[in-house]
Formats: sequence, C-alpha cells, structure tokens
Amino acid sequence: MTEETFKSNRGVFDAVVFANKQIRQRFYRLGLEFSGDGAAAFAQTRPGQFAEIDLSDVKLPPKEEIAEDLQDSAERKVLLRRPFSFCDVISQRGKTRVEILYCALGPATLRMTTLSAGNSVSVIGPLGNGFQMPADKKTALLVSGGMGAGPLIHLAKAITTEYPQVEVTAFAGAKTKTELPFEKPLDEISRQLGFALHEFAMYAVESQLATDDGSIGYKGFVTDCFSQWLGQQRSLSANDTIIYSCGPEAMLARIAKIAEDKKIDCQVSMERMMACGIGVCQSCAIKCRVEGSDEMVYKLCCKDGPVFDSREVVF
Amino acid sequence: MTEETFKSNRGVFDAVVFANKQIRQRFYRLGLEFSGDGAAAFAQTRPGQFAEIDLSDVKLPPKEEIAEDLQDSAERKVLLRRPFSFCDVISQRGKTRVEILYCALGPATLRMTTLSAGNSVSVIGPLGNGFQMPADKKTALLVSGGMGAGPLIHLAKAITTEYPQVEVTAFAGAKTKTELPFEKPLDEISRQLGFALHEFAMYAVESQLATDDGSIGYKGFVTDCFSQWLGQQRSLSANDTIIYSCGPEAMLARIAKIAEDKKIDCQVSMERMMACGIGVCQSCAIKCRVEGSDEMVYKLCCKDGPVFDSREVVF
Amino acid sequence: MNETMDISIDFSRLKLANPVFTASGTCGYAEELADFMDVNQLGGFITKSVTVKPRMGNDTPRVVETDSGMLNAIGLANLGLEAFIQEKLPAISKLTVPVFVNVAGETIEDYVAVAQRLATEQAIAGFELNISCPNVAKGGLSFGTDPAQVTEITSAVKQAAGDKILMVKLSPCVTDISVIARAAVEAGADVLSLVNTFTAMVIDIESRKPVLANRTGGLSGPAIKPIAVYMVNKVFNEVTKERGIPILGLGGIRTASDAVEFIIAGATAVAIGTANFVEPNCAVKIIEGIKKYCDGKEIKNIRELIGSLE
Amino acid sequence: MNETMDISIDFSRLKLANPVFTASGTCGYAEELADFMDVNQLGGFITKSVTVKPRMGNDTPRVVETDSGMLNAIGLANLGLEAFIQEKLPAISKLTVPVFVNVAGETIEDYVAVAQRLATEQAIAGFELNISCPNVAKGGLSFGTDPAQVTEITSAVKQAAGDKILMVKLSPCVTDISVIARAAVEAGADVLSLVNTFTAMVIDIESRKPVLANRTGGLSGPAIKPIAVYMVNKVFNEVTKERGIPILGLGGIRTASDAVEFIIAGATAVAIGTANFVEPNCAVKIIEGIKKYCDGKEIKNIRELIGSLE
Ligand SMILES: Cc1cc2nc3c(=O)[nH]c(=O)nc-3n(C[C@H](O)[C@H](O)[C@H](O)COP(=O)(O)OP(=O)(O)OC[C@H]3O[C@@H](n4cnc5c(N)ncnc54)[C@H](O)[C@@H]3O)c2cc1C
Ligand SMILES: Cc1cc2nc3c(=O)[nH]c(=O)nc-3n(C[C@H](O)[C@H](O)[C@H](O)COP(=O)(O)OP(=O)(O)OC[C@H]3O[C@@H](n4cnc5c(N)ncnc54)[C@H](O)[C@@H]3O)c2cc1C
Ligand SMILES: Cc1cc2nc3c(=O)[nH]c(=O)nc-3n(C[C@H](O)[C@H](O)[C@H](O)COP(=O)(O)O)c2cc1C
Ligand SMILES: Cc1cc2nc3c(=O)[nH]c(=O)nc-3n(C[C@H](O)[C@H](O)[C@H](O)COP(=O)(O)O)c2cc1C
Ligand code: FES
Ligand code: FES
Repeated sequence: MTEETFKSNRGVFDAVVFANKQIRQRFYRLGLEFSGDGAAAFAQTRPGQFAEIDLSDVKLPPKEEIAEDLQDSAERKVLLRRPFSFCDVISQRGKTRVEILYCALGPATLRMTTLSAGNSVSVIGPLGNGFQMPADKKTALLVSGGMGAGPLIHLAKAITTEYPQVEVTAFAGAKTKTELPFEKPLDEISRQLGFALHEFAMYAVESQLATDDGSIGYKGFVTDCFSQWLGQQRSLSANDTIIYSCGPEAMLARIAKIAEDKKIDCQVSMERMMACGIGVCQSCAIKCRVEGSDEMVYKLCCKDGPVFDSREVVF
Repeated sequence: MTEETFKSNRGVFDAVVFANKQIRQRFYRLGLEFSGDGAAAFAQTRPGQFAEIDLSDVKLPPKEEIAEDLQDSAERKVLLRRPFSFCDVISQRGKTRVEILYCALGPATLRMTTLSAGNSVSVIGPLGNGFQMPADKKTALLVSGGMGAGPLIHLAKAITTEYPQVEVTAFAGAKTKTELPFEKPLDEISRQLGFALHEFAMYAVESQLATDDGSIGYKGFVTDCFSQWLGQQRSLSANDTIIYSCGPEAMLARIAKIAEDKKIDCQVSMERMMACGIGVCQSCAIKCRVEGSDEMVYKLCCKDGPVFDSREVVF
Repeated sequence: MNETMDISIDFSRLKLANPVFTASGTCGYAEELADFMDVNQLGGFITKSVTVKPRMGNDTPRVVETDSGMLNAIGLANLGLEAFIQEKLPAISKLTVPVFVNVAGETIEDYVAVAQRLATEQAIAGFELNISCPNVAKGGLSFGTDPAQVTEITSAVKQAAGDKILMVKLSPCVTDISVIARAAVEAGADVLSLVNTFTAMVIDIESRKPVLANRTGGLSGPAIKPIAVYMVNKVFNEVTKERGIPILGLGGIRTASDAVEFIIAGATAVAIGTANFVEPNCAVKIIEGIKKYCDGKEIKNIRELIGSLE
Repeated sequence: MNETMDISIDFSRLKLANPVFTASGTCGYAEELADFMDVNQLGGFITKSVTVKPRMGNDTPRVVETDSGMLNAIGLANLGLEAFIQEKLPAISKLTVPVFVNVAGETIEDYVAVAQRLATEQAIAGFELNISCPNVAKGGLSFGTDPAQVTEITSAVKQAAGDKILMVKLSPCVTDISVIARAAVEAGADVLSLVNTFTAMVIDIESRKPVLANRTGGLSGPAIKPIAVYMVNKVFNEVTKERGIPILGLGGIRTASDAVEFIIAGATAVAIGTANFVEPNCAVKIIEGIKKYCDGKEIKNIRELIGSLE
C-alpha cells in the first residue's frame, strides 16, 4: 500500500560526512554527501525510507566523554550495519546530501558521534518504502515520539513542497525537555503562535510539544496531547485527513487506536532490530493482519515497511 | 642476569600522543607523553624494556590507504594489548616522553598509524628487563634486524650517556632499502665516514647497513656483515666486548652463534606473542638452558626477558 | 594477476565454477540479493530453509548483536513447500548457478516430504539438510546431536532425493562432531556442510529478560570462526578425506583469507553467512580474493589447497 | 551511591565479600598481579592449574588473537605440586581472600594426589577441578566430556579433598552440558564453574600451518560470552537451582554488565579471565560496577539477582 520506490537504484555507496553536530545532550544531526551513483540513488529517497550504515570501524569517543550508563555497552565492537532514516534530503548539481537525526544510545551511535567532516562511511540504501503521500487529503497530522521526529521533518518538507494544498500540523513528544531531538531554542512567541519547533516552522508547519514531565509544552504523552487537539477540531473531516506517526511502538499503538476510533487513515513507521535491511534475513518481522480475514502474517519491516498502514499492524 | 628494574613503579597509565610520523613506507615513529605517576614510572625505563598498549578502540585507516596484503587481517577487531619497546625516552619537568619505532603489519599497528597529537592511549609499563649495561666493557656492538633497531637506538643513547668510555658501533639490516626503519636520508659522505644512520650518529655512534638485496649498504645478511667486520677487528678483546642484538629470531640465533664462537658476551632481545605482558598468562615462553646442566626450562619473555643472555636461549 | 585463473572445483557429482556459496538463511531465495550482487557468479547458492508447511517464525526480536557475532532465532520462517514451488522456483530455475534447497522439519517425514516433492525439479542441484532442528517426535532434542537420528534422517532423505546431491549440515553443539559426520556420510550424505550456529543467549540486564523473544538463538559470525575451522579440520582428517567426500565449510567467513583458512583446513568449498548482511556483495569479493591468493602462491589448481594444512 | 552496599554471597560453605573471582590461568598465583590490583578485594582467587609433576607446557606460539577472542594452548605449564607448596603457598597464605587451587592431571590419580596433599593446607579454601584435560589412561579424550568419567573423578577427588570446597569446572565442548553438570553434582561437587574454553584453530595461510605450536587451542574472550550465558542458564534451570548448588559463571566477561548478565542467568559468582590481560584491574572495576547496578535497581541483596531471569 505504500508508495512504490525506485528499488533498482539502491546499492552500497560511500558517503562523505559534511557535518555532524550535537544538538542536545544525546542528540546529533549527521550530514552525508553522496556523489555519482550514490547521489542518483539517494536523490530518489522518499520520507520514511532508510539506509544501513556501517559504523564498525568508526572510533569511540574518549571514555571520559561516554555517559556512564553507556560505558559497558560501548565496549561491544560493532559488527552489523545500523538502520537510520532521514530528516532531510537535498539533491543539487550531481550531489545528494542527506541528514540524519540520531541519538547516541549504544556502541554504533556512540561511534557515530566521532565522525567528522571529510570522513567516509559505507551506506546501503535507500531501503524500504516511505510514507504514502496525501494526494487526496486536505490535512496531514504528524505525530512523533523521541527520535521519531526525523522522518516526519522530512515528510513535512515533502508534503508542503509537493502538496501545498494539504494543511500539515506536527506534534512531538518526549519524556522530558532534554530528550526532544530538536536543534533550535524554542521561543515563547513562536510557541504561542503554534510554531513550537523551528524544524517544522521552516516549512510553515505548525507544531506542538508534549513532555511526560511537562518540562516544556503539554504535560503528558504526546498521544494525549494529540487526542485532545483532535477532539477540539470540529471542522476536521476524517475522510480528508491522514495521520503519520513515528516513535516508540507503544506510542504507535496508541495512535493507531485513535485513528481507528476516529476512522482516520494512519501510517506508522515501525522499528525492528535489523541484521540485513534488505529482506534476506527475516529478522525484522512485523505481525500484520491479512485484509478481510482473521489470518496473521509476518511482513518485513525493512522490505514491506518500515511504513505500514496502522490498520494492518498487530500491535 | 639482566638489570634489576623499578618494578614497583609499573602500572596502567594514560599517555597522550605528541607525534606520529611516517618515516618510510610502512614505518612510523610514535611519540607518547606521560604525566604524573606515568611520567615517574616511565622515566625509569631502561633500553629493552617495553610497554603494552591498548589499540583496540583506535580507528583503522581508510580502506584505500591499507596495503592490499593487509586488508583482510585489518578486518580483525583488536582485543589484546600489543607490546612495543622504545627508541627514546626523555624525562623533563615532570613529563616523560617515549618514542616507539613501529611497523604497520596487522590490525593493531595499522590502527596505531591513525593516532594523532592529542589522542590518548592506555599503556601498561614499563615491563620486563632491559639490556644489562656494559659497565666493565670497552666495546659495545649493536646488531639489529628490521624493527629491532628501536631498542638499540635507545641503548646507544644510554651507553654513550652513562658509559662514555665504551665504544659503540651499530649494525642494522633489512631485506631491502625500503624496509629499513630509519628516518633520515643517508648521505654518501656520512656513510663513508662510517655514520650510515643519523639515528646512531646523533650519539656519535658509527653504524653500518646491510640489505639482503644490496639496495643499500652491504649486500647480504646483517649477521654476515657483522661477522665480516668482526673478523677485521684485530685489536678487539673478546673479554672487553659485548654484543646487543634485537631482530628476527633466526638472526638472533645467528648472532648468538657468532658470539659463542668468538666467546663474546651477548644479549638478545626476544619476541613472543604476548597476551598479558605481565607474567600471568604464560604465553610468551622462551626455552632456556639451566646453567651447568642439561635441563631446559621455559622462562617468560615478558617477565624474565625480553632481554636474555644469548647463551641461555635455546634457539 | 592471471584473470582467467581457474578455481573451479569438483563438488560431489557437480563441477562448480568456484568454491564460494552463500549460506542458508542469509541470502533469501536469491532474488532479494539481485540489486547487490550477481548470484550467478557464485559457486553455489543455498536457499533459506524450506519446510512442508509455511512457518510464520518466531516473535521479535529475532536477532541481537554480540561481540563479533550475532544471535538469530528466526524460527525457520518460510513460505512452505508449495508456495516455494509456486512463487520462488520459477525465478530460481532461471539461475545458472547450482541451487541447493535447505530443508528443515520437525519429523523425519517432514524432511522426506520436501525432498521427495523437489527431487524431480530440474532447477535444483541438491538439498542441504538442516538437522539442527528439534525433533518434535523425539522430545524436541535436535536431530543433529544424536548419531542414530542422523543416520535415520540421512538415509530416509537420501532415498527420497533421487539423483539430487545430498548435503547434510552439521550442528557444532556436540561433543564429537566426527561421530555425527561419520553417521551422515555412512548413511549416504554426498557432502557435509559445517557449521551451523551455536545455541546462545543474550540477557537484557535492564528488564532481566532474554533479548530474543525465543529466549535463545544461534550464534554466528566471526566470533565462531576458529571453532568452525577446527571442526572442519577434524571432520576432514577423521571422516571425509579417506572417503573423498567434500566439505562445505562455514562459520564467520568475511574475507578471502578466512575462506582460504577453511579450504586449507579441509573444506572443498565455503559458504558466506552473516557477512552478507554487512557487505551484500561479500561473496563476489571473496571469489576474487581467493583467485589472487592462489595466483600469489602459484597455486595452479585450487585442489592443491584443499586440506593442505601441514 | 550507597558505598557500603553489601554484595556478599554465600558460596557453598563460604561467605564471600563479593561475587567476583579471577579465572584460572589468567592471574598466575596472585603475586604477579600485585602491582596492578589488590587481590584481597576479590571475592575469590583461583590459581593457575597445578599438576602433580611440574609441566614445561607447550612450544610457542601458545596464544593467538581471534575476533573478540583468543586461543591459548599453554599446556598447563606449572611448577608442579611440590614447588607450588614451597614457592607459592607461603605468599598465598598471606592473602585474606579465599583461594581455590585449580587442579589438572592426566589420570584420576593425578587429581587425587594434588587434592590429598593440599587438603590439609589452611591457606586454601578449595579446589577447582579442570576436567577439560585429556585422560591419558582412557585414550586421551577429555574427562569432562563423558559423564561416567566426571562421576568417577569427582567422587575420587571429593574423598581426597576433606572439608575443602570442591568446584568442578565444566567444558562447554559437549552436546548437553546439563548431563555433565548433573554427574558432577551427584558425585559431590559443591560448586560448578563454567565454562572453560572451546577447542579451536587458527591457520596461518602463508605457511599453511596452524598458528599455535600445539595446533589447536582453547577459545576464550567476549566471543564466547553468549554461549557461556546460555549454558549457565541451562545448568541453573536443569541442575543446580533445585539443589542449591552455586555456579561460578565465566566466559568473556569484561564489564559489570557482563557479570550481571551471568548472575541473572543463574551464576552465584563470576570469574574474569581474558579481560585481565587487557585491564589487569578489571575485576575490581567490575565489583564496583555490580554495586552500582544493584544500587540503581534498588536491589538490597544480590541474592535477589541470582537466576532472576524472567
Ligand atoms: C527503519 C529504522 C529507522 C531508524 N531511524 C533512526 C533515526 O533516524 N535516528 C536514530 O537515532 N535511530 C534510528 N533508528 C534506530 C537505530 O537504528 C538504533 O538506535 C541503532 O541501531 C542503535 O545502535 P547502537 O549500536 O548505538 O545501540 P544498540 O546497543 O545496538 O541498541 C540500543 C537500543 O536500540 C535498539 N536497536 C538496536 N538496533 C536496532 C535496530 N536495528 N532497529 C531498531 N532498534 C534497534 C536496541 O533494542 C536497544 O534498545 C532507526 C531504526 C530503524 C529500524
Ligand atoms: C617485547 C616486544 C617488543 C616489541 N617492540 C616493537 C617495536 O618497538 N616496534 C614494533 O613495530 N613492533 C614491536 N614488537 C612487535 C609488535 O608487538 C607486533 O608487531 C604487534 O603486536 C603486531 O600487532 P598487529 O595487530 O599489528 O599484527 P598481528 O596481526 O597481531 O601480527 C602481525 C605479525 O606480528 C606478530 N605478532 C603479533 N603479536 C605479537 C606479539 N605480541 N609479540 C610478537 N610478535 C607478535 C605475529 O606473529 C604476526 O606475524 C615488539 C614485540 C615484543 C614482544
Ligand atoms: C539470520 C540467520 C538465519 C539463518 N537461517 C538458517 C536456515 O534457515 N537454515 C540453516 O540451515 N541455517 C541458517 N542459518 C545458519 C547459517 O546458514 C550459517 O550456518 C551460520 O550463520 C554460520 O555461518 P556465518 O557465521 O558465516 O553466518 C542462519 C543464520 C543466520 C545468521
Ligand atoms: C591464557 C589462558 C590460560 C588458561 N589456563 C587455564 C588453566 O590452567 N586451568 C583452567 O582450568 N582454565 C584455564 N583457562 C581458562 C579460563 O580460566 C577460563 O575458563 C576461560 O578463559 C573463559 O573465560 P574468559 O573468556 O573470561 O577468558 C585459561 C585461559 C586462558 C586465556
Ligand atoms: S532486516 Fe533482514 S529481512 Fe529485514
Ligand atoms: S605475556 Fe603473559 S606471561 Fe608473558
């Protein structure tokens, strides 16, 4: 059901780091540039697609810079590639630049933080299927939890560029203020105007924030914030609306429920531990309903997803 | 029989890289600086002693810079520390700087080449027993093969400084010109004066070169060059002379034989695969004769050596 | 380098262009790899395990990374024999590389059913029996750990397999792998492949639960390579050398040097598993690297290398 | 953190200050480590294997690095029982930490002789039987792979060991480690330690010879950790839990998290082997880390953690 992507273009490419910026305590934004075939392949990247990056030979940060709770797991050498989706993709003059919002939480992502401009990494992609674009919709609602914001920022850009008639609103949640993966300081005025996040405001997309502890924005789960907001939208037609969501599975399940109750189309971007990312290992199974039957099948997050119709997924 | 060293000073210390220079195709010279307790411990380092360096989290050079014959072995992640001896040790104002001459030939030494000024590495040392100094000798002859030159450069400095009455001559050999681990270009004039190598000339020590293929210096094994030179020294008294040697085991065996034939004292610095470097694992056994008996025992290269009396070692 | 160097091998009744396979479960049914490598460049191809009935496989997480390795507990997820024939075989029959179907099951009858049904399929060169599966009929202990069961299952499948080549894939989780290898060979195995994965566990110390939904999984990857090399050498010396039975060696191979190590230990061919996930084109690189090695060592025929350990 | 946190454990008839040992063969006879760590901070100390007669050990190379592991084939090099008593025991008797002597041999009589001779030594808390040694009297197969031999050797040493604690160290190179574990426990083992190393081989593809002079060696280090955790959990569930027999878990432990993983799997204590070579003070750091973990999880008594795998 998700958009058909240009699979024949995918491959293993080297990318050159052009930026790697710490934006919050554990959050970073990595920029990779592709040339040649890689540039052509990644120029086609749709929001929600991902890439598998080899970080095995990237060095660790010095021990004293590694958070105490990550010191032990940092000792593990990295063997497998790691999947990351994009928060931005720009193609110009034969080069394609992609940006990844990431969180340092284990051996591979800790290594990622030491990449610096000019370093080269091996990337497989673009992989999987992205979000289906809201061609026949009037409203797109983007709900993210934690790192899930990345692909939704990319999506916000794509929708506002390609479907300017669609009204987009974004919701972003996290446990607490410091775990929001956004770069720009949030100024009070913009927030009152409904533009809490610079990353979305760039595309003239209104956004709201929620933190479990209320350290900023709505106090509570982003799903509650979203649900409350939804309840207030008298003029919203379920048929003309679509929800896009990315974040922890418990949150996606909640969003799926809200969408089902309101009969709104909903796409969720799922995560699984992945060994290959290309559909050969079967490690990334997602239990799905077979339409019109009680049967269940496993689909592959890397190949059939990572974006699924929320009705399909058995949470 | 080897010099007693200040064991109680040894420990695990962090050192900061102050230089890492490529001096030939595969040869590099690494400079490490210790402060505090590390500086005190390493200030005591005697020529021939060594340290165990943790290179497991140092990054590999980019693939395209790795020699083809090392690409496969470069894939192995490094677990154990690696032993290295020093070519120079300087202690000043509470800091101790040590220099290591090394050859990139496997996963750890390839990683070593990417260290740059300011990087920190963990070092255990100083370990083992160094060369016994030629207190009662008039002539010291230093014979090295390949990377064996490192500790003999350190020894040349120590002897010329501490025992200025001892005449020192050095011999260095390698397969071919490019495998000589020396930095400075060899000028014809110095060579004719007997100072083939800047590293020894610095200490006013004469030196001769040998290459198996004759690409520079004597054509043939350094042991043959040395043996021929020895034959020409009519005035040399065996009793007043000592040979120091470091290099491949086959070469050390040959030197030991020459020393035995000529009844000259001889010390050899041995190498073994080491897991611990501190005498707990027994991996670095060296088969030795028990003086005055037919019995053999294994001594430990890391603890009883790496420097041994050549008569002791069963090659 | 001599670009035309011949590294073809005799592999039971087959002649293979080179000694490099991709391992079962790490290369799908070939089509998935098409964007990344030309499968026809391989010496041989082995499918994901096929069972009589479709299997959904285990819950997730099904994999977890470990030091220089990974655990998997996929649970033999596959579309089942009939769907395999309908959906996968047509594409497979277009391949020029010899294809082996990896067969799994819970009873001997399961294995026999798959082999029998596929024995007449032109597209298939042979079978690889995955005997690391638990024998449900006999209390769930793996077929592959009991020589009597290995004999039984091998002879039964041999009969069913017609003229297809029968490869039996050994589990390393046994006291003496030669005993199992001998049982397989004496019951009619044409080829032995070893090793499968080691049963292992990773615990999440935060939740105090196993990371894998299946609790345990099979350890693969470079971590196990030295054990696999030892086992290949042991089976070669004690079982296959004198009988002229080829070994397909695998376990942690990632480079041409690794592959050469297995061949020197006694493997006639090798298979690449976990490394495919990191470098999908890895097998092709390894084929090139083996050629270079032979060239550099002036080895005219790769047969000189097989089991040449001094 | 609660600096006074108590992580002491009951270890058979002993009470240990904490659950961290150093593993046999990786920490000498304690004195070698003195420059790097305070051995008395350990929960327990295990010596290098002691045999009746001195053993020179194997030729070199005796070790080689592998992916996240290493092989060793030291060949039980040790100074022999008498010299051990003369030269090492005096220093050992000054330690406050309980010391276990690892015992090895080629015949059952060898083991008994060492245990008998040391059974009256005050300085020693107990023995660890290394039953991965080949039984020369029975054709060289390892004692530890045959339950009947495990029973025999364990009961024989148990008799000789007087009131010393008898720990039996299991080899992982078996089809079902619970069978061996049960044999040891039923024959009188007070504690089981697992795992020892995996037989393995590394080949030098230049010379086409095994790297180790002994050809094969034992694989240790992080590479084997997930297999060891699985085996500890299996033995705990199937053998020791109901009998209240403690397990000393080891194999690839390098961090406090690794140690906690073994404890959750069912180990009462853990031992650090290969990691000592990289970080000689590693065990002490791990003790601190375990305290921190317990503190963070509000675990009042480390016993709550033992075998707490859900
Ligand atoms: C399609 C997809 C897109 C993703 N996009 C992003 C992104 O844009 N930014 C970002 O920061 N992260 C993203 N992730 C998650 C990212 O892959 C993991 O954070 C990363 O693999 C962690 O590796 P590590 O070695 O640092 O930590 P590990 O120690 O390997 O893992 C730390 C935690 O991450 C989980 N994890 C590990 N590997 C995976 C995996 N392959 N898939 C899912 N979870 C995993 C583990 O369960 C564990 O809890 C994405 C994952 C998927 C599947
Ligand atoms: C006391 C001592 C002092 C040394 N001093 C120096 C020095 O000053 N400069 C220098 O370049 N090298 C020195 N070495 C050798 C150095 O330790 C090895 O080159 C290094 O360990 C290779 O590691 P690697 O991972 O790069 O290669 P590996 O792939 O590990 O080994 C490459 C080759 O080096 C040999 N080797 C590996 N580890 C050891 C070891 N621990 N001991 C001996 N040989 C080994 C292997 O047999 C192999 O042939 C010394 C060794 C010893 C024992
Ligand atoms: C994800 C995954 C799935 C696997 N599935 C199968 C399978 O279906 N049947 C089988 O016989 N072996 C299977 N294996 C085992 C491999 O074929 C191979 O024996 C093992 O992984 C060791 O090789 P390696 O270390 O190169 O991966 C699987 C391995 C992995 C990693
Ligand atoms: C160099 C070395 C020597 C060893 N010697 C012995 C020994 O003498 N007796 C013994 O029972 N185990 C011996 N072992 C095995 C260890 O005690 C331990 O069981 C094994 O290494 C697994 O733990 P690790 O992965 O933490 O090293 C030795 C291990 C190594 C690495
Ligand atoms: S990650 Fe391998 S099939 Fe999806
Ligand atoms: S290297 Fe461990 S004893 Fe010498």
